[in-house]
Amino acid sequence: MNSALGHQSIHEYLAEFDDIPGTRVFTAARARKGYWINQFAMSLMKPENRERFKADERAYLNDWKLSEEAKEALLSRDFNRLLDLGGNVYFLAKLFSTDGLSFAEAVSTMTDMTFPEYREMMNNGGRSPEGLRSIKGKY
Amino acid sequence: MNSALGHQSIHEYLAEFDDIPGTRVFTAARARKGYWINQFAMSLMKPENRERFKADERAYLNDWKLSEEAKEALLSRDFNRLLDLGGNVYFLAKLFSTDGLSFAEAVSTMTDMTFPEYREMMNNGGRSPEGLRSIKGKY
Amino acid sequence: MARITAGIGSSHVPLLGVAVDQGKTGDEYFGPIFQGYEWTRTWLETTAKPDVVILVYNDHASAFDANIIPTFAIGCGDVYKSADEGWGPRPVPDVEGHAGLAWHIAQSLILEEFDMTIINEMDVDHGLTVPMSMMFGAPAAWPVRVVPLAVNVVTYPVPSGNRCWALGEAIARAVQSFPEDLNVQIWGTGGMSHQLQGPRAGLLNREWDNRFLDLLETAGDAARHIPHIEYLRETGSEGIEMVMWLIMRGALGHAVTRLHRHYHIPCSNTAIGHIVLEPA
Amino acid sequence: MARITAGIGSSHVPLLGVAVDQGKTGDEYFGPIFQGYEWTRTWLETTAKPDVVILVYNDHASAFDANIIPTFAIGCGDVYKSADEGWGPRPVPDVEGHAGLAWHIAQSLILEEFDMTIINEMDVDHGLTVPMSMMFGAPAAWPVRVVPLAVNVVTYPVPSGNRCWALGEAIARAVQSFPEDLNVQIWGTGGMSHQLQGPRAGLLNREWDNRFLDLLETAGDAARHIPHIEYLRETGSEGIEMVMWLIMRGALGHAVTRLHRHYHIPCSNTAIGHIVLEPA
Ligand SMILES: [Fe+3]
Ligand SMILES: [Fe+3]
Repeated sequence: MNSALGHQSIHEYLAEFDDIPGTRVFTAARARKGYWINQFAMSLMKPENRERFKADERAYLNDWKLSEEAKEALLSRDFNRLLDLGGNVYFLAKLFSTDGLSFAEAVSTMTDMTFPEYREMMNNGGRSPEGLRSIKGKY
Repeated sequence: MNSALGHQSIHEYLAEFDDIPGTRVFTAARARKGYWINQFAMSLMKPENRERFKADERAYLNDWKLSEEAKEALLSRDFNRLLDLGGNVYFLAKLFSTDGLSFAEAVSTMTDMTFPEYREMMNNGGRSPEGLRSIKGKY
Repeated sequence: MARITAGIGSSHVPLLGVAVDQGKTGDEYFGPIFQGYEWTRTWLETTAKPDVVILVYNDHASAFDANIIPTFAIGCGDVYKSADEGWGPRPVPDVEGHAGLAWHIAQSLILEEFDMTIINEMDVDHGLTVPMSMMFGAPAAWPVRVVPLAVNVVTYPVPSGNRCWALGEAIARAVQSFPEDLNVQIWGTGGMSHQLQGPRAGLLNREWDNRFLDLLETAGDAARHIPHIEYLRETGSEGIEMVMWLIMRGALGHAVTRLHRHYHIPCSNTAIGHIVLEPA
Repeated sequence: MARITAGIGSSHVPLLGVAVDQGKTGDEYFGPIFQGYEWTRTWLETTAKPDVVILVYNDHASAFDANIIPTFAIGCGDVYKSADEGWGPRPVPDVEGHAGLAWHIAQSLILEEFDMTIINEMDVDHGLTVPMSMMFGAPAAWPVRVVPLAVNVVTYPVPSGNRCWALGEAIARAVQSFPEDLNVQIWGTGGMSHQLQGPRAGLLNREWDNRFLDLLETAGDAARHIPHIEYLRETGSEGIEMVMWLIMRGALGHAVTRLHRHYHIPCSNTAIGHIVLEPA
């Protein structure tokens, strides 16, 4: 029997994912929770859907099985909130691409920096992993 | 390394499939060849497509990337020919179900028996594998 | 803790669905078949009472078209409707999934290096709904939740018997690590001998089928090493569906106790068999 | 006889596609990145001249929606179009498949107990088209045929490094048993360190990335046992894409010769790395 788990149980394997600062790993639990957020986002791969969405975002969102909380997070482009609700960045990319935002700009909105600050950090070598690897381990 | 092949090469594995009398194993090669026959057949899972097909079979078939040979085989319900062209019975079942045929009746048309003869054979225990297992081995 | 308490192997002939839907289960042709399932129906209702069934079956060109062919697809959705196979959907209740257990199994299997395809929304065809009807009759709602596991046994190469058995073993470990207290059964469906195509159509092999049932009962795992070509030669081109029974059997562990066994020829083009097993 | 003659590991950042499509490959920001690929472009055109590339990448919610998640999907079609990822499809040539080789590999892998999903029609996103642009520039038609191999590295659990390496080994055996005389390369794409989500977004790890490149060069297969959590902690939530490089590396056999290596920080949110290896 091959296993990626070694001596871990699957519960231990999954629990470690919660030990990374400022990161929501896209687990099965999140995929389940965010299913319709992600399906909505993918619908924006079609130009005609992008047009309809842009014309009346709220009306477009009302066609999907989304909670009011999810709709508000989508309307306000609150990406961290959307991650909490089970959104995944590759799905949400269809939304910020529809908005004409680059990956870097959209991603910067999830940090505590402005886009110019974020860009500067990246140009200077990016965010160091130092101290950001483990919440419990503080390393 | 696990392998279903044992000491065989994949070529030997596949070649054995041609050694079974009166049988076309649905190999990758057949799946490739019959792709559009099978996709056409699956379209008949929708009642509106069944209606359109029944109203004008030839016109409906013209919307698909099918050779004239495939179209003729479909129009004449020549199922053995369709197997040769890469059709698979589970796909083709959508066609004979559209016609209102049972599996047994449709399947009987591929044998050298009438449906009543076929049905009688089945009620008497079915076709014996004796002599029908291997062309080369004659067993 | 969830546990696999029993396994069933069973044919899933579409005509049996027709018999149920048209109320013909007692007639001369179908009577002997449905009588063979009587013991199992009673046992399920009065004794076994599973909460969830992991239902191993194959999609017969219903949910998956020629475009996409997953070797192993596990249903992680909440509900599945009956597929329209060309004559309208069967009038059976929707099949309620168990997304929590299904996702847990899917995750566990991938971590044990099974390359699963996860599927959330799909219609389920006779491969799944006919065994449900055979085991539960025609209730207003199915008395169990279902984790569908769709195996490619149509386009060659299909998975080997060995791979299927190993998948069953891994499923059993996955179920055991699910924290909820659930009585889970696993069913392997399809077969037994039948050939639905070509001049050799109508082939049945009572002797081979019964040897296969014997092998499932014995502790040995010889059945896992039967090569594809043997199924094809001996049991007809569609007899290969029996590899799915090995997933069920692999999940039950080394030794089993047989509770019930039944075999009948013919139903339509097919040899009907079913077997009920418990981990020993 | 077909043979795998070389492997490439490479990032596949969408912004690099934009740079190519908008003619910015020589500017101050992109210049150092594209210069790093110069050696590889020349080598491919004048020396290596592959007929087919097995291109391992991940679909970024383009061909597969949230409904269906195949762990390993192999493209067995004749042609793939560039996907519309929300800003219109990239203006690149269609990607021509090699259905014969792809089906042969798919069949071989299933017989070696990899549970492949076969896919015939799909659009391919930046994960596949950006490496094509980096390696071949902007020709009127791509100079190679492609067998796309899409790996789930988005929804956890993704396949283990060990499983990826083993898949690479099996791909090499499959290519070797294909009767046509073909010069085949395998590319593993994605990475290197990057995180596109949450407050920790922007994480890069030059040291870890370069240790990973070192490991790929050395004969040992320590890289295959790096656990998911290490990628996540050290390389950001999207650094896990590097498991796809292990499929490439596994296909090259025990020992390799490094022909070229390049690393640059940053491109957009990502550390750009690429390495060209030959079986030793
Ligand atoms: Fe079946
Ligand atoms: Fe990527």
